[in-house]
Amino acid sequence: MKVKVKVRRFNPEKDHRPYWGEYQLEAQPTDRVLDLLVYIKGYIDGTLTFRRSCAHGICGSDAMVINGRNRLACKELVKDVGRTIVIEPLRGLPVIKDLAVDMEPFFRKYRSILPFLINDEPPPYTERLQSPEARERFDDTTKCILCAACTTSCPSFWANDSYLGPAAIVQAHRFIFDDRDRGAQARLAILAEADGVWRCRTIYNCVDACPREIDITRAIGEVKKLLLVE
Amino acid sequence: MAAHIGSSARSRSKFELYMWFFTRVSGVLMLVLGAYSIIYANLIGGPGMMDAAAQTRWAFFPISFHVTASKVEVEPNFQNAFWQFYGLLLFLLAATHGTNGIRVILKDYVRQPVLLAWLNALLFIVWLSMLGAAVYLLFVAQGVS
Amino acid sequence: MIHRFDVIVVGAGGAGLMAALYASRGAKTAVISKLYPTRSHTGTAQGGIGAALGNMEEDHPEWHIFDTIKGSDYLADQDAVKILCEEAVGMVYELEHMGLPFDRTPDGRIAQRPFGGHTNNVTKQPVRRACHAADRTGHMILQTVYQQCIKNNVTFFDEYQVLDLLVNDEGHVAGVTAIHIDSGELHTFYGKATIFATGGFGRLWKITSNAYALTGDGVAVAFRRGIPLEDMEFYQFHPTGILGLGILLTEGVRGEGGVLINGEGERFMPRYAPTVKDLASRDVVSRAIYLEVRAGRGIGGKDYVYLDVRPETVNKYFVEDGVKNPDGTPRRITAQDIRRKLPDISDFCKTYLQLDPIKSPLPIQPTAHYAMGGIPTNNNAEVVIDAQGTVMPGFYAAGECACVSVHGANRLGTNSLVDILVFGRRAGQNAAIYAAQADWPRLPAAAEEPARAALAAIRNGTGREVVAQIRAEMRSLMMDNVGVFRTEALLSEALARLRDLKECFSRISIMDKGKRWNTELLEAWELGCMLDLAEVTTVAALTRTESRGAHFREDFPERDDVNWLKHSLAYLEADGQIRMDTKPVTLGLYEPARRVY
Amino acid sequence: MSKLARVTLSQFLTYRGGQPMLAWLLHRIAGIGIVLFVGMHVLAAFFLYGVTGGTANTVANALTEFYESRPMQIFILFAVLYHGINGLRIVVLDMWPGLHRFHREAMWLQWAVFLPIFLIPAFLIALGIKIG
Ligand SMILES: Cc1cc2nc3c(=O)[nH]c(=O)nc-3n(C[C@H](O)[C@H](O)[C@H](O)COP(=O)(O)OP(=O)(O)OC[C@H]3O[C@@H](n4cnc5c(N)ncnc54)[C@H](O)[C@@H]3O)c2cc1C
Ligand code: HEM
Ligand code: SF4
Ligand code: F3S
Ligand code: FES
Repeated sequence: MKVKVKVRRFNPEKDHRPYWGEYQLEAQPTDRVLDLLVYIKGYIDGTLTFRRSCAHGICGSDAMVINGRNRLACKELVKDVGRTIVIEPLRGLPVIKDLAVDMEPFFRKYRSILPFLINDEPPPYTERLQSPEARERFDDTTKCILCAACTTSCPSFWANDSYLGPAAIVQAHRFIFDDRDRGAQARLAILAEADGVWRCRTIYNCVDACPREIDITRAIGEVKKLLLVE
Repeated sequence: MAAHIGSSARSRSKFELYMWFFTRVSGVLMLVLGAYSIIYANLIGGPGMMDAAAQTRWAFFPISFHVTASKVEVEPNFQNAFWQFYGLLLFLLAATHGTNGIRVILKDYVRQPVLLAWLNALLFIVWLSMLGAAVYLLFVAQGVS
Repeated sequence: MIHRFDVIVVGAGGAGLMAALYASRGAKTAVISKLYPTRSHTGTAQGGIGAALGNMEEDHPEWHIFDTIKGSDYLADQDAVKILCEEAVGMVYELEHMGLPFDRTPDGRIAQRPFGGHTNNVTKQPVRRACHAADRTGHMILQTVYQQCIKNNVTFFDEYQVLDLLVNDEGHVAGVTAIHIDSGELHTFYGKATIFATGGFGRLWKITSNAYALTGDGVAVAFRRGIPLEDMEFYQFHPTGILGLGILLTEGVRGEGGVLINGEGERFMPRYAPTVKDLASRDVVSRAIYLEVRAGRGIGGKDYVYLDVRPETVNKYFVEDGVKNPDGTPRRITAQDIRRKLPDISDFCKTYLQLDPIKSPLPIQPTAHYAMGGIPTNNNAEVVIDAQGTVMPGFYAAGECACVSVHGANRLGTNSLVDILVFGRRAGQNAAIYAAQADWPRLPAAAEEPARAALAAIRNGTGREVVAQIRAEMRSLMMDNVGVFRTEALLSEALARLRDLKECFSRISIMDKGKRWNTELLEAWELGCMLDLAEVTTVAALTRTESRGAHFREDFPERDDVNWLKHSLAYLEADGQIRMDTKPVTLGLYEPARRVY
Repeated sequence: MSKLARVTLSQFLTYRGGQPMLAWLLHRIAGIGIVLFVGMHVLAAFFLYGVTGGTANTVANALTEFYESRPMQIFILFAVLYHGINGLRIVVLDMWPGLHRFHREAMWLQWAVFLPIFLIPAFLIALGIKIG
């Protein structure tokens, strides 16, 4: 089938303002949107710039706005997005070139929530024990691939990028609810700041955007609740 | 590692937590208080004597002015100390909840810290004067106390 | 711009991050990666990491050693395998202490599942050895080790692509040249010790489980700088890739009881591996699939078969085979078990095949997966440059880009994750020790020039050849001619055509002439790397006139221990020709025997 | 770095967020609306009773005329009801995070509650019918 791909293009080296690039191509219904971009780059316009790696939704490179929603280009199939496909860079992060945005602000937030197990007690010679139920408690939030689809779909983040954003909170949740971790207090202190969880207004765009189907709002809600009961 | 954690265990301000919680509690309280006043208005003979608009007005701000236009007996049913304090509580909740809401919205969209500080100060003054006006209306203008 | 670090780690997959974590404890360390660390391919590893913890049934590192050597078709260096399997146990505990969320047994220990080629050496039955976190073990490993690097304040240079290895006249490695992808500027990273951990090169083949980024840069760069490549003819095809896309469906699916079914509805693996059946090692299973297809028993006569993990099918064969749980009760699975233990697999199937693995069998075909060969190293992860084991000072390699060799002619599932961590750790430790006592190597004059010239040649090319076209042709060619089955005729044809493609490559041009984020330029450069590696692979495959592990020559179908129980080494000569040499295999534990599953 | 980080209004409006995004937007608009209404009302009352002692006052008249106009009455009704009901949904989900799993159902339930209690009186006001 024939499809039309419209891509929001911008190269700061030569463009003053973004413009739409339009490409017509032949596609299979089961092609990934990423396949179309790769084809355009390979055979139509080599200057088209975007990130990609794993091509099956695991590495988190290729989050972008596809037909008005944050999606991974490698997890969207042509048959599900229609014959006209409009692609834009993520909103709320500075555009570097075409679909590549500056991820540094995003990763800075990730690093700020102490994203590592904190436990100074000497571990046993073998593994620490953890019950399957305790392991299950934070399973959902271990799935995050740091693709930024959630944070950049959040109107609260758009309005003010000092908000930590759902991704960082998801990562914090993963440790706070791990019964082997002892750093919950330090993390909760960060999340309780003005730019922490309270900026979440339960808008759920993040949940819709998350390619790993993480129940993000629930995770944020659990953190809020925990702060409240403390 | 210890340095890492030490540096981040900054002084913990609970203001946002309290405001967040207050917003939820006050919201629910306002609904409860509103529901009670509307039920009361009906028990006291509202359906016959107050029109829907007056009932709504009464529900969300039980001040006798809000029923004077209807056929209902204002005194002693509606104009007494109980309802005055009831009204004050409701107004306090609404004004604080609303002002805090505006503060949150400003914090979202105003990015210059100085401007934001000025706006917040202004907002605080508005909040105080609203409360002042409400107290005046409830306890002085309404005439009973 | 010049950056000075004691230790420079290239690559931020499991191997690079582990190396960096250990190196940074004793030396000023930088990690350079062309992807953000969490985007590395280690994150896609699904099934598990092998270690004989014995949490669910009896198991011993000795059994793991034997299985690995047998799996390697006796080509692995046995001293290295011993290190691998013995350190695996402590490594898994270390990961757990770092916070890795392994799945748990009811009594709170790390859960394990069976995997291809891993057996109880007494009963010869599959053993539960693969420690797992659902089917995202690699994701958890990558995240956990990265988190530890953050905790230890390791310095990262994200989205810098290494283009050249700096070797001075004394033959010492003095760092690398890398392009900052964002600015397009070249940077020199000057260091006492350099560790390559750049991963594999599955992108040489058309159907592959490997990411776009896996173009073998590190291996090619080292090769161009005169380092020989070891055992390049051994490239593993994983039996179960999603039809047409190559996306991997982990061996863990068969570990949970999934079976392979041909076009006649027959479970065919018992004919090829009577004892462990569907859990035979990968080379055996991949060949079996192709043989079925060749015999006209593909699904609908086409070139694929089914992987069936529907509970009714699995339980039917569990009954037939009398499979038991560790406590002796008969083993059964339910739809929930599959959803719980293989959530991502279910998701892939739904997204890309529109199939639910619980309700339908899954169309699969072998997919290019793992490079057993690569940059030769010794057990200390030091790069060695000849058959005598001469060490190249200041140069280390670990992970998939390296060849220790622990995998020999065929890697067992779950052993790569062990390999990248165990030898990544060794690389980091040894590089830091080396950097502490070594002098600064002399930095070659005009260090950036070769890289600059290579990029300029591409940027200024005015020919009519298209990078994507050449790449597509190379990948099809490698798939058809240098795949699971090889013959002299196929390989010679491949070599001739590869040389044509290389010639075409010298006449390419690109559209993007800018500096910032010029990925068209870098993709072209990567194609150059891949063409080099394709050629080495083909030459090495032509040279080895026997069949062993993943390398199957139809014209030499038998293993030939008399002539070929040795590693191959490929050198790039000054005239651009490839010279093949050999190197002995370290034995000592197990004598080569016939390999039956 | 380029300055294209800030999200423009058109980018905001062209993002196809789900119903909850609309709900949030309406909640916010309604919240501001109520604050403005309450503010105006207090101001008007203050001028009426505090300044002119209960007799005609121009400021009060102008304000009252504005917020007692029919469109404004409908808007205020909408604002109070929508904000209140939506607020209740948020509070419930906040207090029992486990319920977030049913957030889609919660949205539908909310419409089912809100629409009748808003539309019927709104209709009456629009037609100018007085009840009671
Ligand atoms: C789908 C899949 C499933 C797998 N499942 C398993 C499993 O269950 N168990 C198992 O044991 N093994 C498994 N493997 C194999 C295993 O995951 C890999 O072999 C292993 O992760 C490789 O790790 P690495 O650290 O060597 O390289 P990678 O993780 O690939 O990392 C390579 C790094 O090098 C960087 N890099 C590359 N080139 C350059 C350059 N030019 N300049 C700068 N940086 C560069 C990249 O950015 C990246 O950070 C699987 C592999 C695949 C593909
Ligand atoms: C009737 C009962 C009410 C309930 C249940 C209620 C509930 C809420 C809740 C839960 C929030 C927080 C929303 C969020 O965090 O996303 C909120 C915000 C707000 N409320 Fe109310 N509220 C009520 C009445 C009022 C009244 C009477 C006013 C005005 C005086 C008001 C003005 C606001 C404002 C301005 C906000 C901020 C909006 C935002 O941040 O988007 N509310 N309300
Ligand atoms: S929570 Fe989901 S959307 Fe957000 S970064 Fe993680 S995987 Fe991406
Ligand atoms: S979209 Fe934003 S406001 Fe909260 S629920 Fe998600 S983080
Ligand atoms: S390319 Fe890895 S997530 Fe899409």
